[in-house]
Amino acid sequence: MNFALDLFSIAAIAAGAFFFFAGSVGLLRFPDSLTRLHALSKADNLGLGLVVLGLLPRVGSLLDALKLLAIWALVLLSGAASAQLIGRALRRRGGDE
Amino acid sequence: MSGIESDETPSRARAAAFRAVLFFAFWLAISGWKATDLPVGLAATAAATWASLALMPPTGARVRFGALAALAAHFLRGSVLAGFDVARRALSRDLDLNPGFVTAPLRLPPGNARNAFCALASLAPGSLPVGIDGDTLLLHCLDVAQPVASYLAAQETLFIRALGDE
Amino acid sequence: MSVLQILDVGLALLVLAVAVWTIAAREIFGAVVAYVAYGLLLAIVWIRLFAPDVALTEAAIGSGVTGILLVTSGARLKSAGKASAAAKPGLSLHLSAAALSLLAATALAGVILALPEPSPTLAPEARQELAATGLGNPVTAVLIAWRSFDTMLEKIVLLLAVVGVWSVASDRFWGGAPAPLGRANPQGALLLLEQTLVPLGILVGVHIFWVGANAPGGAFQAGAILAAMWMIVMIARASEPPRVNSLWLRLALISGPAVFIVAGLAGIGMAGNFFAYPDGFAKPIILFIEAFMLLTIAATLPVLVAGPPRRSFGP
Amino acid sequence: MNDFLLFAAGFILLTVAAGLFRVLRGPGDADRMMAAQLLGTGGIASLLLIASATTVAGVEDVALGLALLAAFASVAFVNGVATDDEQPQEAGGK
Repeated sequence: MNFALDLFSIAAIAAGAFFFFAGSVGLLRFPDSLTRLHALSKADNLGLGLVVLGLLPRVGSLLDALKLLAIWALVLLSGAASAQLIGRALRRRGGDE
Repeated sequence: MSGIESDETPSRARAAAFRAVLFFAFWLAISGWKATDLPVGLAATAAATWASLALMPPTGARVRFGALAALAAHFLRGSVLAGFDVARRALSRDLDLNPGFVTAPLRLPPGNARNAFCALASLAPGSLPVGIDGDTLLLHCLDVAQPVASYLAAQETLFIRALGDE
Repeated sequence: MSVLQILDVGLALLVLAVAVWTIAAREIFGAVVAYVAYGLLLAIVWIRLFAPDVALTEAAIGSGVTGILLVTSGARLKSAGKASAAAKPGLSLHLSAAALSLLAATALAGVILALPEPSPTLAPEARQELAATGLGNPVTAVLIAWRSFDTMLEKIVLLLAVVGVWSVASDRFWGGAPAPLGRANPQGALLLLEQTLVPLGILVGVHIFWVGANAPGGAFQAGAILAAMWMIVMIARASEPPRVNSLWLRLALISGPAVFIVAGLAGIGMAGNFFAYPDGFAKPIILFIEAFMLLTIAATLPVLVAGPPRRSFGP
Repeated sequence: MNDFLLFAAGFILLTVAAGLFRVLRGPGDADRMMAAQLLGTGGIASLLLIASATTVAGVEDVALGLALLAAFASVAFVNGVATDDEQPQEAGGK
């Protein structure tokens, strides 16, 4: 059982790390600011979500698990809001560069 | 601090109770359960509920939990797809980008519900809301050929079903 | 080398790189953002140094108040910079700045190299006496029980900073309110953030304050979080910066140090010494003082960010 | 297991750092703003991983504080930019 849970943690955290990696590659390769904003807001939030998912089996209690989920939810909210704020500022300046 | 008692209506009281339960659950999540902490937790919940009612007066919209679960499932699936979408494009040899702007009509009237929907939409695959003109949402897309507008229309239907008409 | 050591070295190199970037960046905004990023990284470093209290302060101050203060100043400097760019510093100024920096760096290096080995510490004594305060967090005990004078004077420094900011107001605006923090017609995403984040921030702030007695946390960190929440409300224009002659504001600003001083004086009568707490009552008194410190910090930081009064009374 | 968690934390920090220096270069201020957002998310992830591998009390609260204030730099940025070149909010479409 423990072994299965560890395996689950490893899989989820590795997947999360992969999305952070992909998001950074997107930041490095995407041609303009708005497309880079996509890379930042989509990939990293999913990456953090998977890392949190992977850490869930390792916490002591249900409330500790909820705390991790609350942290993820706050990051999602902040990420969604900042992506819109930055995206709008970019568009106001006439877009790409 | 004033004003809550004076215009007490059933819907306002219900909204206050509903939010208080949510905030207390959040308190338990971040602070854990300890009997000695209960008074502090309740006081913090009261302060948070007061702030919430002051900043976002209740509109009488009702939450339908079944539809909310459907919305959450749709949203989570969309977020995962969005992550895969970005990852695939970033790691593909030729980037596979066809960026541009797309407009989508909004059915939700201006207000809190629309703002919340736009936040959900910013985590949808391939599209990012960058502005609103009247009742039209302006989206930036990684690939303008993707069916972004129909995806968002489906999400908006779920959203309206979950949070009720206002 | 273990994975942890590699991580630590990597983290240190990253912090150094961002620090160098902050100094070397040509654009104001690049430097400001790098500095905010530097603060975030430092929070992780403090966790690795087993100092979660400091990490919490760095997280709360660095990404909240300092972020807003620096980003706003950066934007203002940028618009002002076009006018002042003509006045380039001469060679002598460059040389003297370099000489002064070198002197400061040498002095710091000298002090660090001259530290006694092992370094003197009171930590074991502090931990031993912790039970007497009824607290579980030695950092809070040090701040409020054993170095209470320092902590009180820090709050007075904050108060002096407010006086300093207010004193640059022009006479005709005295007693009025600072300019609004946010622009008119806040956009939807900002409103959503304000409506959902602020109640949750209040819960987080109270939690951090309350756990501060026994675990990492405390009035300063919690005050910074509540201050950030008040600022976001003002940026979203749900409330405006208060007038500087508002009685409530002034009471909130002085309540922390005032309660602290009164408690200190009461200590003379009840426990025989200034800032002594009577046996068995230390914890409730400390929490009482901390609650008012929380209020003072939560009020002071936004007032500092809002700046001097720029609008007169109005009708 | 702990080594894996630390390795993942280091890997995330490394990739985030690569992206960080990309967006810090600009060219626009909005790009630089993304740097704070990027490090916020990646920093929280590595913090939680480190916390799970080494036992330090209160790390979750640090992550909670960072998550709560993650959008603050963006808010200040949009706001600060707006106070300079006071443009009307809905300045037409593209």
